[in-house]
Amino acid sequence: MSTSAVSRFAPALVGAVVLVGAWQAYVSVSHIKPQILPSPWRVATQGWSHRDVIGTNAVATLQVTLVGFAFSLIVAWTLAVAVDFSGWLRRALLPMFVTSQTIPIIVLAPMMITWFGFGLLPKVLLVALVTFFPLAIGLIEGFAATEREAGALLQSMGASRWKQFRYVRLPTALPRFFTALRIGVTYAVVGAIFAEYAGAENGLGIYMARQKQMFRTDLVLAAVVVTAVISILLFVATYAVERVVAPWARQERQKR
Amino acid sequence: MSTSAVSRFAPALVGAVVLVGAWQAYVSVSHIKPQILPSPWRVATQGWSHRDVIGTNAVATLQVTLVGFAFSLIVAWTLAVAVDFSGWLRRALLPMFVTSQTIPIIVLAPMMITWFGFGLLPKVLLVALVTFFPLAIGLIEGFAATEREAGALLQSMGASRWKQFRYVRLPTALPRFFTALRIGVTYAVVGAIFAEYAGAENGLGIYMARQKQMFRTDLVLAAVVVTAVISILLFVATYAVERVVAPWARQERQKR
Amino acid sequence: DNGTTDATKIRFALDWTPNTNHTGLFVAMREGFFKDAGLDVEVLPYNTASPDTLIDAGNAEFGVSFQSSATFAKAAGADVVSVLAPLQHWATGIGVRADRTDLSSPKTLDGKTYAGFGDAGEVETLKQVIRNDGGTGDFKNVTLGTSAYEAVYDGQADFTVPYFAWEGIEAEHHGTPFKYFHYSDFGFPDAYAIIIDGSEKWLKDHPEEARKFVQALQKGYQLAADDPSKGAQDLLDANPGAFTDEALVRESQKMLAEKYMKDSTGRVGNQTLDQWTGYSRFLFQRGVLTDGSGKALTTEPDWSTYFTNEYLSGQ
Amino acid sequence: MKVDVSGLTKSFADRLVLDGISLEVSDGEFVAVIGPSGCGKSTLFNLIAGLDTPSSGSIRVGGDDPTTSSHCAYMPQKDLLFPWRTVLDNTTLGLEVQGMSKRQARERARTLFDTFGLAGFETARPSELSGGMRQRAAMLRTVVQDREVLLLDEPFGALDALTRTEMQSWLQSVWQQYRSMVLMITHDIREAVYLADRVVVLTARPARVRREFVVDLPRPRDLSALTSPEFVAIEHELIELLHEEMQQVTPSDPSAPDRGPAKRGRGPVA
Amino acid sequence: MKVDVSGLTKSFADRLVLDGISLEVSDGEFVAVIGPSGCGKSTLFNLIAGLDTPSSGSIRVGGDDPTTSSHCAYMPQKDLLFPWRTVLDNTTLGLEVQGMSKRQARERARTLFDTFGLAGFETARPSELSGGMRQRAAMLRTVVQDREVLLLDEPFGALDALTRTEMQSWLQSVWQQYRSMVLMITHDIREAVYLADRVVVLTARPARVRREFVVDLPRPRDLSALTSPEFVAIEHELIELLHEEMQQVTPSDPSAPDRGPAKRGRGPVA
Ligand SMILES: Nc1ncnc2c1ncn2[C@@H]1O[C@H](COP(=O)(O)OP(=O)(O)OP(=O)(O)O)[C@@H](O)[C@H]1O
Ligand SMILES: Nc1ncnc2c1ncn2[C@@H]1O[C@H](COP(=O)(O)OP(=O)(O)OP(=O)(O)O)[C@@H](O)[C@H]1O
Ligand SMILES: Cc1ncc(C[n+]2csc(CCO)c2C)c(N)n1
Ligand SMILES: [Mg+2]
Ligand SMILES: [Mg+2]
Repeated sequence: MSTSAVSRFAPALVGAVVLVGAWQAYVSVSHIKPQILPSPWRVATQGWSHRDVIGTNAVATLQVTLVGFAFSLIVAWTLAVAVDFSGWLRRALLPMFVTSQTIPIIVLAPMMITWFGFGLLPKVLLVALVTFFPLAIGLIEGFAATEREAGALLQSMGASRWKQFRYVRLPTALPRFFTALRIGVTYAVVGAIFAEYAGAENGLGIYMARQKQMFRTDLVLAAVVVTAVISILLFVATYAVERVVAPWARQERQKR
Repeated sequence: MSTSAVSRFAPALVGAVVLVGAWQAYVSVSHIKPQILPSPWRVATQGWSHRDVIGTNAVATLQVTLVGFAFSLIVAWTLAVAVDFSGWLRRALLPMFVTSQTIPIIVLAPMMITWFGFGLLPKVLLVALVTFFPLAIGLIEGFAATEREAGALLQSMGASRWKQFRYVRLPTALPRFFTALRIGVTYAVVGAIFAEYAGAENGLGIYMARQKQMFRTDLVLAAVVVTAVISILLFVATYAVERVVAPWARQERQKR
Repeated sequence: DNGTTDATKIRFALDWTPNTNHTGLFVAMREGFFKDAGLDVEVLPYNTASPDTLIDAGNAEFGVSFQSSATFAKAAGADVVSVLAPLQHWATGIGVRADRTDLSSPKTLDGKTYAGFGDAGEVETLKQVIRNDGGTGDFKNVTLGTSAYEAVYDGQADFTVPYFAWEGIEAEHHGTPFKYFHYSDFGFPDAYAIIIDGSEKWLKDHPEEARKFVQALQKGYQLAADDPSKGAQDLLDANPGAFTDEALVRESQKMLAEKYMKDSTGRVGNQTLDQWTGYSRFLFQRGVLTDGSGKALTTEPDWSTYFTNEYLSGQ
Repeated sequence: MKVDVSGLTKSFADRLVLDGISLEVSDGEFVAVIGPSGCGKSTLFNLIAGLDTPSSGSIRVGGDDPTTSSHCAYMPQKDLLFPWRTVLDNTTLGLEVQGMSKRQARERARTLFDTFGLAGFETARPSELSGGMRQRAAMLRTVVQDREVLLLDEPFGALDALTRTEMQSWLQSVWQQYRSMVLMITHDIREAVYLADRVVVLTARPARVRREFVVDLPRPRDLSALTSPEFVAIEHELIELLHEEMQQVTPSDPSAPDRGPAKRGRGPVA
Repeated sequence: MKVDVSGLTKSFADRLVLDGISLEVSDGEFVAVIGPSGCGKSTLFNLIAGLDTPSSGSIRVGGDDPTTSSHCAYMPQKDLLFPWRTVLDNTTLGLEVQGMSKRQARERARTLFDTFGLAGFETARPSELSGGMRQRAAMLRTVVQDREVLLLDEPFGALDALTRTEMQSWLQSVWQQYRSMVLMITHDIREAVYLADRVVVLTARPARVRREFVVDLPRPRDLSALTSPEFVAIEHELIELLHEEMQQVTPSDPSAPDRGPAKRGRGPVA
């Protein structure tokens, strides 16, 4: 465990150290102003001394992320399953899905506020809107990737559309779903930060905007670091979930 | 051709008509103010009478979209291939990819401007940043989905890593790549509009922002419609490309 | 920059989409004041980076700012200094919907929702105004930016800060007028609603060009103040397709010219230490100004270094 | 229960594969289908099992359209074991589809694991099985369903001679006990004659019914039947017939030094 | 060129599959490997082809480690035809990997399509082939590579008797002409004896070499060899041996009415 854990995380650590080192060196050499580019050391120390405020805001953002992404999962599954069961629905809904992704936030934000106020809801909806699309496309194409023969075999066993779906199409889609999940969950965090522009009292997005107005680039970057850590943790969590839900999908890859 | 074309596009049309009809009816009944929600009719007529300006801005946005997405494709392929060839690189780069997705635009925009000014470049880079992630993840997981036996067979033929990649891993990844391409290309358009907030003189994003300042919701929505049309066309184009590049991947689905 | 043969390139950053706060700039461009001075001025499009940030990072030479932002920026060590004040007074106030009878004075805003811009100093200002009126100054602050006005129009938020001559007129045109609580009516110091910031370093390195630029800009604003309909026309012409409500532009320019642009002598652009001290000292005393390392300022800055009239045309 | 195929044709694009097949199989009958590789046997079974639809002609299984009813348990040529299920859960698939509880289905399938030489592999993944073990698992999945019609597409192709004999014996005994209808594709003429009541010989592609042989040997057959004169006669006739068909589908290789099988009417490994 | 396997063991997790296999095959030899289903034959071939690495022991092919060199052309039990290539381009894969131009490779592979009964399917996708056609395409892809060692895992399992005979004859003639080394897994004892110089019999899992038989029949063999007393003797001995192995791997089914094969030493379809 311990040696394999080392070899697993070493590259990421080396990468991070090289990057941070280069950044620190550049800042030291160039004497660039801290409000333009603070040193990583300064980001770390200042971030640490403001950990309470950053923490509070991070919790708010994390809440939006998780609730929004959970909602997004429900929406994506529902729609993808519906679309899988009906070619008619697929052709009717797919263009709408694409359209839904083209509405810019400046158009959407006021509508969201008008309809849902400033609570959790509009932010949750925005996160869902940003992330349901990769999930839905991943699922739809995952279901469709089912081998024709496999579905036909089930049918010959007397399986209803629903059972064919459950026993073949669903498991076939899972590997692609997890690919899409990784894309979606990464966007969920930025989506939440972004949704805060649609009106929020706190959250990392608001915190960053305020600190930027105060010329506190170091604190802005400290918040970015927190965001990145949250994202990476969620990203890694998808592998854990995959190992439990669809162990066969990764067997292959682990061998490499 | 003509009947199949009808049955192919009818659902989308019916869906659109129902939606637009409901919207028009709601506006007529509720007497809502046009600056809050204009009627579709008004959006259409006003949009049409401003078609020159909208068109010019649309061309600017389309240019950013296409150049940015092309660049994104290059970056995603390069990185995904590199990551596929080296497990070490994979573990070093994947966390960086995720991190890159967490940097909010308010942090990024000033940096972009500092480094690249206000030309095409920063916008292209922003579109690439937003869209390379789904492409890269789709490719990386697509390559990894290769059957172990298939790669081993090639190896037994004396194929180098590169030839194994070319003859097996690459074709195996293509179906997932196209799924990711559909996600990426959809985000590319929003990404371009979004990038315009990082500083642009024209483009649909700027146009929408301006019209919104003027409370011309009808023109904002007209621009949204243009955006949606562009997105849907690009989305549909991916199917055409897939049919040429990876015809085997869709044979299955066409039967349904 | 070698401005000897070619026209000197000057980049100018905007705070918002083009509006009548910017008229002087576009007049100077349309009327060729910059070209006559041998200057090549590029207007940077409005974006998410604030003009003070752009100037400080060397990505713009000048930009539109506000006294509050500029004070915060300079306290934090940013390379900015105010060179011209297009508006001589607050041109904003607390705005609530005119039909809100329950909101009759600032103190009634306690516990209400503010649709804000995430701007440095805005909350401190509002708090103080409310307290001066006898309230507690506790309200909900929702950062909305461009969506702030809609939020107030449709009742999701209770108050915001409109520019009288822009969102104010716009609101009337759309049938949802504001009523205002003016800061000065509640014992709050006057301030410059809009200023032009420049890079101190660039100014020092290019004294000639700096003078030419600021004076050309001043000439533009002066013309807009003296002949608002011409000013409005230049603004419209410089931004084809940007304004769908031309009447708004003309009315707004007229209002600014009449009430906000000129000082007692009829001149445009001048700044005084008194006015700078009034509002900026308030910010200092509230303890919200911080230095470059994030520590609250303990000694009051010399406000005369925060602005300069040096580049304006002679009396 | 009756399977009634009449005037069946099937084309893929413009490749005609089945060219008017008519066939009747009645209750409790064991029918073997043989024909040259690539002639259309699997295609025919796919149609009977309802996996695909005919270009023309009709199929009735127990009077029903096979695409909407399911009287058949089908073992396709590709084993189609699902990687996301353990071997045991692959074999219970048909039962689960029929609505049996997972626990009950497992219990039932598990009893056959020993017979099928799969004991100890219940919780393995299909990728951990050998080729022959996969085939046996697919067969188990099929027979455990207890359907009125068994459609078996080369069920013993990947098995060694002895395992194969065991499985054949087992199949015969099960069939005799329950008298379900069995249709089986095989390449093995002796297997066909040994197990079947009737052997249907198809022509090379496009497949037509070349001839049907009734194998009128007593039941239960044991291996001594293989040396009976009737058996040898039928076997011989079948070989001759098939060889004629072969000439049409595989042009002979002029470089082959030994054209023996054609002359002798029997390959080294019939 | 020599294949030298010594003390080879292979386990998957804690399932021991190969338990100390030693084997030497010299230039131009034709060796058949037989053993009960699931005993480890494919595993052995995977190791010789370099697709996997041994748990212990060593393999040398022409003195080289098979995972880093490639003297072998391998036809695995799964056909592994790639859906993204046409049938013709699947068969040229090995040649392309070796650096031959696509045009030349196609030309070369195309000449064999007739012999393999695949003429007309050059531009088809693998999904359009029947089971037997897929197997022939996989075989074509292997033999066209012209390697020093041919590793064939049940190359004729899905073929009908006559096609099979044709292919066997063809293989024998090619082997005689070029004297490449052939290692072939088969379930068919007669096929093994008919084609091979030596038959290696493996025990049930975990596989050990149970015995090796040298088949000292004259070449070229034609079908008359099948009836020679030497042939029959070897065949008989092999059957006995294998049956002993079988007893260990598949516990017999008590319900099977006919335990004949064990006593008679020969299944209905050997
Ligand atoms: N999906 C398909 N598309 C096109 N052609 C097909 C398809 N499926 C089968 N064929 C063709 O139909 C013919 C018969 O195929 P089928 O699989 O029924 O043969 P078979 O008799 O089962 O052969 P084998 O004994 O080799 O399994 C073949 O020539 C094959 O190429
Ligand atoms: N990847 C694997 N993981 C675990 N066990 C495996 C794996 N591959 C093979 N085995 C096991 O190894 C044993 C031998 O398998 P192998 O495929 O070599 O058998 P075989 O002799 O080729 O059988 P057949 O004649 O049925 O093809 C089997 O019991 C199988 O379960
Ligand atoms: C025309 C115009 N309207 C709104 C703003 C946004 N804005 C920036 S600072 C500020 C005062 C409160 O902080 C406001 C309202 C602007 N810049 N120009
Ligand atoms: Mg078949
Ligand atoms: Mg095997």
